[in-house]
Amino acid sequence: MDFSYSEEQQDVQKLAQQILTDKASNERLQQLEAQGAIYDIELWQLLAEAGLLGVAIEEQYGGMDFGYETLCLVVEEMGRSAAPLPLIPLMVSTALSLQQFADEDIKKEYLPKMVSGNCLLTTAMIEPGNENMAKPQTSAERQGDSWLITGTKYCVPYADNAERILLSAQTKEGLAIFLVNPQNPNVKMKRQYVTVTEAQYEVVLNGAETEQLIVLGEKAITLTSLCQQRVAAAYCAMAVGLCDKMMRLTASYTSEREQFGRAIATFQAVGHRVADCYIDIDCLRLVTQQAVSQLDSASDATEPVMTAKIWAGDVLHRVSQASQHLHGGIGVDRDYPLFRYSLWAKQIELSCGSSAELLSELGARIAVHSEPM
Amino acid sequence: MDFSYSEEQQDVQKLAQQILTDKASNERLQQLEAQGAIYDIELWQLLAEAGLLGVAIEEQYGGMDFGYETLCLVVEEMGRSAAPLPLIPLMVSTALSLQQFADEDIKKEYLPKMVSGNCLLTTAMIEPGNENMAKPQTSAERQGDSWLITGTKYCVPYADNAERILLSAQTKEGLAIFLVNPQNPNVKMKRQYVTVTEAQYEVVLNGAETEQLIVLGEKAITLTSLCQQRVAAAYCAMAVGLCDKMMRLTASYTSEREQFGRAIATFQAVGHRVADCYIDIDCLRLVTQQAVSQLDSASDATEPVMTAKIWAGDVLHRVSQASQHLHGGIGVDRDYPLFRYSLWAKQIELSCGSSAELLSELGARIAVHSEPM
Amino acid sequence: MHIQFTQEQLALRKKVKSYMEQLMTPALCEESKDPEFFEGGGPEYFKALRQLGKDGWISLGWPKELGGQGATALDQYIFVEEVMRAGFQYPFLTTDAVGPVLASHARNDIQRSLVQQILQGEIVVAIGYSEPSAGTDLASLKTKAVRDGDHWLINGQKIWTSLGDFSEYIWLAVRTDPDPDKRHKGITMFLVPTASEGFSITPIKTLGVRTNATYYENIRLSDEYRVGEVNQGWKLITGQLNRERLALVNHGPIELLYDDVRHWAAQTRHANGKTLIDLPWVRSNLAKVKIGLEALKLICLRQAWAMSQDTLQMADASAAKVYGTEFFVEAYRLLMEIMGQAGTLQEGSPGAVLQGRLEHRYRCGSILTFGGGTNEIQKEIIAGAGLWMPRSR
Amino acid sequence: MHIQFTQEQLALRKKVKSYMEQLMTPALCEESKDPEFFEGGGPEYFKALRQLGKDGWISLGWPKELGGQGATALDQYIFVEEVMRAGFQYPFLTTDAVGPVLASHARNDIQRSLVQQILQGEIVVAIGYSEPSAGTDLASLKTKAVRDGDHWLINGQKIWTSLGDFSEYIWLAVRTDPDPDKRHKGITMFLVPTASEGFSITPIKTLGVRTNATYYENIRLSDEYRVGEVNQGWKLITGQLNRERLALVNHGPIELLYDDVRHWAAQTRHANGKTLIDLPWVRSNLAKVKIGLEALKLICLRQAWAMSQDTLQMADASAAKVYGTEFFVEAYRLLMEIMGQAGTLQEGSPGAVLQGRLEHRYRCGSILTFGGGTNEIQKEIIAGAGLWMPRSR
Repeated sequence: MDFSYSEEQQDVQKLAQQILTDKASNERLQQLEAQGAIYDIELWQLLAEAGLLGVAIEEQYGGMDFGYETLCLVVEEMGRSAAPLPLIPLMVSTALSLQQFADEDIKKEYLPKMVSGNCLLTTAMIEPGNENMAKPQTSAERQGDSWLITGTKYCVPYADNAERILLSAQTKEGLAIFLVNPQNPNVKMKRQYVTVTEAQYEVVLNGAETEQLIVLGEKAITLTSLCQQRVAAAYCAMAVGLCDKMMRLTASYTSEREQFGRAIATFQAVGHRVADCYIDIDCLRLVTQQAVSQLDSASDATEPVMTAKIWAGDVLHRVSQASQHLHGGIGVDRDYPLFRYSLWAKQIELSCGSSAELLSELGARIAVHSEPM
Repeated sequence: MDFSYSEEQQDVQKLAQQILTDKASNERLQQLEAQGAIYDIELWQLLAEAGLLGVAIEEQYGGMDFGYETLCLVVEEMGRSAAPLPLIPLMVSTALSLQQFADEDIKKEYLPKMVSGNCLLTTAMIEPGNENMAKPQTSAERQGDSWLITGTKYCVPYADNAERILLSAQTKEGLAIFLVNPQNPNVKMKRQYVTVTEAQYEVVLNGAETEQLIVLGEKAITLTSLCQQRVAAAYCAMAVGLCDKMMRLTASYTSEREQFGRAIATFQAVGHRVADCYIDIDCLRLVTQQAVSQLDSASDATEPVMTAKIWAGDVLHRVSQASQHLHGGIGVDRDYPLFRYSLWAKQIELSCGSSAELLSELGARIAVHSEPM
Repeated sequence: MHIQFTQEQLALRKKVKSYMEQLMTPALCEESKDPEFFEGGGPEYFKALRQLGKDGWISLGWPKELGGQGATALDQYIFVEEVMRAGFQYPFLTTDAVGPVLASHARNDIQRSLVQQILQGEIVVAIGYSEPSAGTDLASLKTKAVRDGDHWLINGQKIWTSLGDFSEYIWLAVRTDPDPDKRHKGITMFLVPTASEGFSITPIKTLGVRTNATYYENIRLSDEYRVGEVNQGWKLITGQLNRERLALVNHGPIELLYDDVRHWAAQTRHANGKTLIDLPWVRSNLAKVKIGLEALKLICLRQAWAMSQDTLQMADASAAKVYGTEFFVEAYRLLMEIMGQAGTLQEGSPGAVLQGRLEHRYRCGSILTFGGGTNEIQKEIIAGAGLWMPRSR
Repeated sequence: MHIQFTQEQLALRKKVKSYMEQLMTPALCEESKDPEFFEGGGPEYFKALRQLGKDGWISLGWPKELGGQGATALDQYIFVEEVMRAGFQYPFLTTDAVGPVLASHARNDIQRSLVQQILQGEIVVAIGYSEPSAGTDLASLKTKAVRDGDHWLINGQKIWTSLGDFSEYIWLAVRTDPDPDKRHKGITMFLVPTASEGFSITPIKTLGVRTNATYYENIRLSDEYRVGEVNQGWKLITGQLNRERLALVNHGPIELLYDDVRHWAAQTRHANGKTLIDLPWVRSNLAKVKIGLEALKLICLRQAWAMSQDTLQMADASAAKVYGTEFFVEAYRLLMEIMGQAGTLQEGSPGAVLQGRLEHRYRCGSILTFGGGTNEIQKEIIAGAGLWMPRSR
């Protein structure tokens, strides 16, 4: 048993921390928000040059091959900075799925470009009223060497900037996963404004043609399941970074802020509430590390991922509320960084299954695995 | 809209408070516990003499006819004192059911004796693995003018001291409610030790004979439903008394107890936790008053009673834990009164449906009553 | 005990409800979707506000001796509930906090005329209490007014001056006695016209709505704009708090959201073909909101009733504020969970549920637990006034 | 990161498990149902304890230089987990708190012999810290020892002296410097034989188990029973706290209860014919316990691992204590709800579920949140040592 990260992982973590601390200042993020920037392209390039986009990509495609766990360390740092970066859609949901399931030519075409920061790809995880990627309403029909895809995807991050969208569709031969070009004339996109500033889109496919079938049948089901689990666990890692930073902002602010002639942190009601956050985040960190480490080692991680995501939903909510409350007015002010974290907190809480929904699913699994004594 | 009690209700409340404060001292309760007393017979007689047992019984049977709401005020005071008294089994579940549903001769035979404190009757609410009085496994078969009853009842309070047990059984003609004599040779009783010191019994009926059929069919279903609701709401009223007293014990103790050279109540972590109890109890009191008042006015009280019992389960748990915690060691010491309240807290929390179970039932009702927009 | 509305109360509710349906014209509804007018302030808004004044609604709960109709706190609560359910951004602080206080202290024509303008729905007044370093500890405020003959010179800065961008006046708390020992006893109230020279305002964008910072630079103001006695401002600040806090936790809007989510869940199909409301966890979330809502409703009605009877306990008013604001946070969460990721969609986006109202409420909800008297202070009041516990340190 | 046990650790677990199965003879199980022996202390209990000593288990986690086997904190955690799962009332405070402290300070034959007796499972030592007016504020203790030549005269009273009724010694904290400014620095540790003249004990019945008040009246004790330096007792009290607290929140017993309730719910039919575990709310309660349990397990293992690495942070040890004890309270509640009214039945009553173990745990669980260092103090440590916040007042 070993709860420490390897030296190489620690190096990645420190590097990410250093770049993000330097470059994702509050002023910089305000500037980007004022410009309505989709993401921080300069920062993205810096991360690419530092090799941080490719930590989980094999060396032959330009990566460092340090695995998913190491990628999640970068994701955690991204959460800590609240910088707008397409790391999860691009590297977690799309690149890892392609690396594991796509043919060599597809991998050769896209992975190196993604690692070098020169090309965005994204994944369509959900549909209207349907958050299960493995059971899409979207359908695909074979036409010669191509497929025609029809259906609606929701909340596809960065779709308008992406070179390809990875998506699932039902076919006569079973579930299938495709890459679709969003510039295809039979694809219509409409911006969806969500709680965070991340650009998300409704993507309507009306017989959109593609030749890029990634995988079909059983393997497609495995892909969607792994993709969903990896994204959920990565959101948990991001939540660790977000919550930790919210807590630390709160600890600092309340240690400085004086009312009634003393730092408000010296009121037990304040200090103990931050301590409660500390405990919450400790729990979230541990269950996340467990889920990530199991995904990394390719063991079945279904229950650990559910457990981590339930904790993430609860802890994001509690830490965000506590931080907002203890900050008072300054917490909601968009000139102060906290608001970004609170918005992301709600966004992640409601993504990949809410705590209430997942508790219900976990309960069903427990029931199945509980033989009478 | 009127949130106040009538003068006559306030008089009853004060009288009950006065008698119980005088006679149910900690020393007295310790003495009764040391003796293994089933209940406080002397106190019971005092309450009977003061007319407090009959507040909800019609004048013709020796009562004051002030209604169920007034009875619940006495129940609340009983909770506040934590005195061992068979008020709920005798007056709430049994007497009110008989008064509303039994024939005149039964009422004449039992109600006056009950009001005067000279006779115990009790009700068997539950069976093994079955807490729904309206769907008993126990069955009854007609034999001439009598009925032979077979089945097992659980947790019947004071069964060994009762002259009759009110119980439900399934017959060929539908649900039926009977009075059964526990001294009947075909009735076997076994003491069940529960969280509180209240004497409860397993009652096994093996063709036990009775002529006292109270009601059959639809009316029997109404009886069980009202009986269960009245008992649940009365437990909520008792919970108000219990919780209020736990909170006040805690407020007093922490205001006196010094550590680090100051009263521990001056630590915010202590004061605010008691304030949380105050808010919780305020909520519990209001939803209980609503449930009791609706039952008193014979409106359908199903959802208000469920709501009150869910709150009761939650608030009993939280206030009991907070009180125990803030008392430290003295709280668990059986020489100090708090432990009795904590035991009753758990007992009531798990009686008449736990919060988790009732939330699920309430959710099902909400679903049925929610038409699409 | 009788926890039901009287016939008169039910009739009042019905009357307000249908009145508000008329008032909320399509033009007003359209205007209030504009982020600039989320909190009111547009031409349609003022049109409606003047109508409310003309039809006598603003004076409903004012004491008769101040020209009001002297409705009970319960009637006033019913009115507020229906106004909020209708979605109108009623300026409670102007009409029910500042207005009556001003009316009972009006000592010249300017002030009497202002009272009339408030009653007629002509103007909105913004509250200028908080400062960057005076929040919960309001008595430490530093904005000051210095006498200058018949006039005063006002200097300082306020934050969270909500509605300040469309208010005619700021209801301003200033220090008039610099003695540090006279914290609460050195404060005076002024009505500062936002047209004054030396007044400026900058918006503060928040998680939810817009608020403002306001600046007071050598504003020279006639003594006629001073309200109440010099150095006696503190009791004007705290006088109307209970009514204000009760309006803050009115159960109407959250009940409406609960009902809307419930009906939405009953008609919306889950991927597995069932309606959402068939899922046990959705039911359980709804039931949790429902029991919390019942308690909120009863707490509010009991408080309004106690105010009508003049028997309101300080601790109970504080309990209502804490319970209500914490319940809102929890209820928003439980209801948003039901929506899943669709709950993150803002109004106007494809797939937004219930016009993105919950998403918007989430972003506005953060301020409730510390606004209007932080919940920690309320708990101090409960422990002290409700339970006689010694003051914390 | 590798959150799995090594082969060696798994082998150790298996070994302890089967060892404990042997140790828990029918006679011992029978004895431990007797309320008098709930916490141990019967002849079968001491027989088993001596066996544990003889087989070398008591010395498992002791440092090698003190005659122990120097097992890592993780190995020790695994050992404790299996011992607790087996239901043996292992005297942790004697074997793992007092024992090693005494061993490293033993300065004469009496003390060295006591260490041997502890290692051999011959004796149990009770802790005499708390006094009626010294609980959380332990440094305010008043029981005093005054020098009398080569001896000491001890006078005072202790409460919550658990196991005192079958202990050979009390590990007693006394004041040896009456100077009120030397709160922590005026305390000395003694081992007081319960056979001493002037020692007396009275039981305290609690919600759950028996504990004791102990009285010290002019006990005359040779200086050989003093442990550590005079006035240097405080660090002997606090030295072993982390290991003690980790044993307190070991996840083994609650995991066992969770598994047992889960299996029970899978075989028990509800009145409607379904098994209990088919009810969504039962599943949801189980899932809530499960996610809490996962976190507890990881928190404990991480702490044990950090202790093995000598990198344990004070704040993390406190977090484990707070989280674990609050989780126990919550988990007992969630599991008991599943049982319904049957959850109130005590062992031996018809219908009692799982031998009434949960009902018993509920009654014992109240002491956890304040025992072993109240959770408020732990939160102070977290805010201070973990987050560098200024000390509360």
